[in-house]
Amino acid sequence: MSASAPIIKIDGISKSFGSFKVLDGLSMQVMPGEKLALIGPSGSGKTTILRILMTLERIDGGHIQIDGEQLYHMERNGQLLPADERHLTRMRQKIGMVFQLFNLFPHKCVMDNVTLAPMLTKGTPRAAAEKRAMELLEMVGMADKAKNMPAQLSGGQKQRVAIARALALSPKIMLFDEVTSALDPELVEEVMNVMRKLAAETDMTMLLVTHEMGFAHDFADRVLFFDRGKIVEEGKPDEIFRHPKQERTQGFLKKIIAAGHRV
Amino acid sequence: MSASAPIIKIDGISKSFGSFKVLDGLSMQVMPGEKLALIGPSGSGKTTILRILMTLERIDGGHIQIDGEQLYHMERNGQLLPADERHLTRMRQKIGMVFQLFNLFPHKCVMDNVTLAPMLTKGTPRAAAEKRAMELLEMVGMADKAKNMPAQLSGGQKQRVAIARALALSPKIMLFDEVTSALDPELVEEVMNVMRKLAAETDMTMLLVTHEMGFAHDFADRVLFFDRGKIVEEGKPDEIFRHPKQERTQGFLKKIIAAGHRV
Amino acid sequence: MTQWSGYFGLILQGALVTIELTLMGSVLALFMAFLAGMGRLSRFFVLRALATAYIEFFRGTSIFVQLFWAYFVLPFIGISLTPLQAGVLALGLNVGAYAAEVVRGAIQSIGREQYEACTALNLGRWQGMRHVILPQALLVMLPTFGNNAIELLKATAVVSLISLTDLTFQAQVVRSQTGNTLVPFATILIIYFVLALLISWGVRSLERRMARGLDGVRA
Amino acid sequence: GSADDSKLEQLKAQGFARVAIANEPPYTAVAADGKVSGAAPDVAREIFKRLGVADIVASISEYGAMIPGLQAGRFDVVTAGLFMKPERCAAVVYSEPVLCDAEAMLVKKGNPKGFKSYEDVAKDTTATIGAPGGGTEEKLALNAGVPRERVIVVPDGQSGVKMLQDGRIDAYSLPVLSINDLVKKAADPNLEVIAPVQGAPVYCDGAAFKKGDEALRDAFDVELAKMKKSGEFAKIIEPYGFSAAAAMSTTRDKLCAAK
Amino acid sequence: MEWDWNFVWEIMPTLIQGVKITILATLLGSVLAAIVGLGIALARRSPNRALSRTVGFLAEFIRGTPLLVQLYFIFYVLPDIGILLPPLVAGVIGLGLHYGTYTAEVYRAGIDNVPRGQWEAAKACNLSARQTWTHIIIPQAIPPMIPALANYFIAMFKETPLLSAITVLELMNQAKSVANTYYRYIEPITLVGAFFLVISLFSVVLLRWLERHYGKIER
Ligand SMILES: Nc1ncnc2c1ncn2[C@@H]1O[C@H](COP(=O)(O)OP(=O)(O)OP(=O)(O)O)[C@@H](O)[C@H]1O
Ligand SMILES: Nc1ncnc2c1ncn2[C@@H]1O[C@H](COP(=O)(O)OP(=O)(O)OP(=O)(O)O)[C@@H](O)[C@H]1O
Ligand SMILES: [Mg+2]
Ligand SMILES: [Mg+2]
Repeated sequence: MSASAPIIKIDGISKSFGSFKVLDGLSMQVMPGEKLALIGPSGSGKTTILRILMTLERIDGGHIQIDGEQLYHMERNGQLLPADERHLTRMRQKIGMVFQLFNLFPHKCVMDNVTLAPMLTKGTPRAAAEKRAMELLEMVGMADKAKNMPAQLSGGQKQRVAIARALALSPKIMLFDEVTSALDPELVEEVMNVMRKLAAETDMTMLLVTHEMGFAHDFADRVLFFDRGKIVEEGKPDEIFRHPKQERTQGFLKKIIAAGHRV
Repeated sequence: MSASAPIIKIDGISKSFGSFKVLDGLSMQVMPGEKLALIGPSGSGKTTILRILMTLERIDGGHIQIDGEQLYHMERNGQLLPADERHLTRMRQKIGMVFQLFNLFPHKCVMDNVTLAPMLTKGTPRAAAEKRAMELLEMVGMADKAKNMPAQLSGGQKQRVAIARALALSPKIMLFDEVTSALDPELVEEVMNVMRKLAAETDMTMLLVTHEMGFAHDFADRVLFFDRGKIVEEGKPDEIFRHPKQERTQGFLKKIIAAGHRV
Repeated sequence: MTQWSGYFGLILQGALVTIELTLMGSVLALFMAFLAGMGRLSRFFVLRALATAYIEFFRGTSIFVQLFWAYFVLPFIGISLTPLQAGVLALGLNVGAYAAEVVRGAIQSIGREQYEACTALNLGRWQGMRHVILPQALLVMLPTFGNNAIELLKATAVVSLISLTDLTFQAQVVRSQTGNTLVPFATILIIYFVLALLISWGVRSLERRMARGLDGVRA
Repeated sequence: GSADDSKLEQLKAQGFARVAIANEPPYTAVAADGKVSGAAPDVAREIFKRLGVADIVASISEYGAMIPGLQAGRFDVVTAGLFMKPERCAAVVYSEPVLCDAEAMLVKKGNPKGFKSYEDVAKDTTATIGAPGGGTEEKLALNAGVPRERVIVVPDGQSGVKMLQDGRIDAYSLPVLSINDLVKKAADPNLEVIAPVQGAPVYCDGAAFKKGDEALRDAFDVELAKMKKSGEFAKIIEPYGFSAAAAMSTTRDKLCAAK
Repeated sequence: MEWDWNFVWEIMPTLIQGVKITILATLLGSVLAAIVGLGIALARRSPNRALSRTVGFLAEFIRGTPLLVQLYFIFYVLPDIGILLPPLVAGVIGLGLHYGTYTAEVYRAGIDNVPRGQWEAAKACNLSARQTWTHIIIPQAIPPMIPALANYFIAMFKETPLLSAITVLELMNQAKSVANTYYRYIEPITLVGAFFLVISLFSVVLLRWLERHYGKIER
């Protein structure tokens, strides 16, 4: 595949909850290896986009291509049919997600949290899965807690395990939804450090939703500002944070800064 | 009472939960009208101090004087006896508290939340209580929601009602425990604005626990930095935030700044 | 007075029948509980409808009616059960209907985020259920299962009405032989209570064993 | 054997016959060791032995549940003092008479309400009478005009005595020998037996079989007749207080035709 | 033996007599259970250790043993110590005591489920203990109790056939008496089942309504 082909191609998708239209004909593209930050006010649909990419929500209309293949549709004899569970399962291999509240499996130790999916979905033998898990846990600085249960970890440690767990399936695309916002202020930094390292070291494509403007600035190649399900403004971090063009963006950043956040 | 007499005088108090000693011989004083910010790492005992002042926890040893009177003890014939419920009730009139999770009464409308305590504890007639409540709700910008139920309000609105409710008893001392930390980032500002106004307009004594350093800076006359139940450093906001003397304080502030908070 | 030891033997025989009924009824109830409880959460309408009909029917009609039905009416459609079979069937199906709601509630009590984590890790529906949801739900179910088992134990007393020689029935026999009411009834009340204590003790220790390492999760 | 004999063959093969009893001494009783005795099962056990069926297995049942249970195939035969009456003869097939008894009433010492018949109970509008549910006495009381709500269905004899002692009922009615047995056990001087109840017929029971099992019943009758003749019948039932002569002086056909 | 509609119509009035008694016993039993439960819940919260322990043990005992045996006890053993109760009264007392131990748990849970923050806010508002109970805790504790209580009253309704064992002429007893008279079990027992099912389905609807209206307090 040529480097210039987008790995994510969103084409006029729409999504409603009941009568409330969250996304209405949204289109956007992400290049392989790009690190993208999605910012914007509460309720603007940032989480919804990630959840749609992870197939946690269905779309009402439009198309999504991941890595050249339709996500919600299957091509059969030149026709586009709604995807069945098998197609979705195959597509999900390309995508991993880390949640705001970690969502670790509380009844499994750290190691088992990381090895469960590779062993079940890829049939990786236990020994190989544990070797790889150990590497990942080392990367996020959690190797010494491999035998701990999630309940024995701090929030920051839980989130680092959740990152390792998502990486264990070696997805091409990683989605991060406000991964630091449930953490005590003092624990935020350790998670951000892991993610900065990750961004620098891998050529994975990453989408990050955050309210931490400073972090978005450091992390992203490109920033998208959302409002009411639309991309209001996009550009390099410096452009967006220092010289926002749109009034809505300016207002949003002013409010956030006034609330005590650094940009 | 002379202006130089402290309104709160904490004298060698200690407090344990089970075998865990949270406070061990803590002493501090607060002058009438002072606006005090308590900052420090998680678990350092900030909340515990406020809860002890509100008589939500008992102390294991030491003394507290409020406005010249013993809080947990009664003087009878020159002897200090443990306070009975009547004494505590009288002392609590001097103190109000706003909680992190608002703790509004969910079965009562906004107006009733504010008027309940004055009517029950002071016997204020309904008309007078409602008139005063309206003034307070106007001050916090919630007058138009007087008939709403708490469930119909956003977090920021709930917290503003909670502030009005605490003010309705006209306490001499107000305690605020992380009143913005449960709010969406965009709603934080509206509550902070109310509190800035309050701090500027009244000569009430106020104790504020917060993780928002910028807000602590604007709000307080004096900042106390706590660690493991001890006051590690105190001083004017500029001193503490710009030129902390103690290593522990420096480390804490560095972490908080790195996590993306403005100081 | 020597007679009393014989009568006590009679009551012990009854206790054995009661224990047997409770055990076999519990096994059937447990089986039905998972079958119907998970059936109610199925994607397929027919399974959901069947499970709902079973649950509402057996919770809606009284256990007595079910017992009399199993004993006196089923033979007419060609199913002739021994009293023990009829008792186990009625008790198991009845308590199973209540326990099915426990299974359903426990599975639903596992937060949506756990299901979403399964999807994000690309686990199949059954894989997620088997490795992630059920192990957590089981711990939620256990205490209520304990209560259900005690309810089942108590319900075995009504099988005496279809002349199964359980504890209560034997107490009646002893009473009619001796003319003494207080002794047999007081004796079986104590036996029932001890059995109930045994059940709740067993369930609690099982719960403790399963909760080990999960500290803080259910708080 | 013809198809009709198949039931007996089946019982022989399984080695026992299932009988319904009521635990109402002296008709039927369960001893402290759980062994079934009483006049009716003892006779049945002996006859089945002669027919080549080694033993009987008893289950205790309410009177009302016996005929439905027989029809539902729960038992092979009822040997419980289930008296022959035309409507019962229509529902089951009876053997020749086995145990005969008149009806009695148990009342408080001195018979304070002066009962002599079921009609007396009907006339006293405050009187209540206890009887086993579905039993002969319940029907006799109802037929005598005692309204439903004054005929208390009592689950067993011991409960009946207790309810009478406690003043919950004014009379408790059972066959004479049953009442005598209860009174002996209760050993309460404040009770009095009225026997026989005036106007109530003497009833006889027989072993009751399911309709369709006439062949088995006929085989049973043959052995019963032999035992009556040889005097073994009297040897079994008379220790319980029953009269063999009474049973031999009447027939099934007479009893089933009686009004 | 087949279903006979003529017979059904013939016995219907008798069965309806029984339904009336069944409903009466349930209503009276519910009132008693609500009161007994409150008593138990208060006693268990009492600072008097002896009282709370004794009541706690008794409640456990009653909850761990079959209602049927308790009814026998009340009806046949209590007269020995001079307490002679009419059948319906004995039945209502049995139901009320037995289910009182369940409603006590409902009261306890209702109070415990009021968040601690509400007690603390009440204190910060300087309300007295009495004011806190009457204005803050009880108004929040009661609504979620209503569906839970209703649930037990429906369960009690389905256990009323036990009263037939102590000669109360409720629905099940009427049905048995009909069955005994005509030697037919299919119709009366099936009708009893149908009665229970119909009333239960109605009460499920009622319960859902109660849950919708009282189940949750929005915070
Ligand atoms: N399951 C749902 N049912 C109904 N409405 C929903 C659901 N999920 C999201 N919404 C609504 O859709 C809108 C967009 O939600 P989304 O979570 O994507 O916003 P967001 O940009 O992530 O906001 P935040 O910064 O608060 O996380 C919101 O108004 C939200 O209330
Ligand atoms: N009810 C309690 N039982 C046991 N331990 C408690 C209790 N309340 C507080 N603690 C412990 O006391 C210590 C101090 O708690 P406190 O809530 O005062 O800290 P804090 O400074 O307010 O922290 P944070 O910034 O996280 O709110 C903590 O270690 C906490 O775990
Ligand atoms: Mg979001
Ligand atoms: Mg705190």
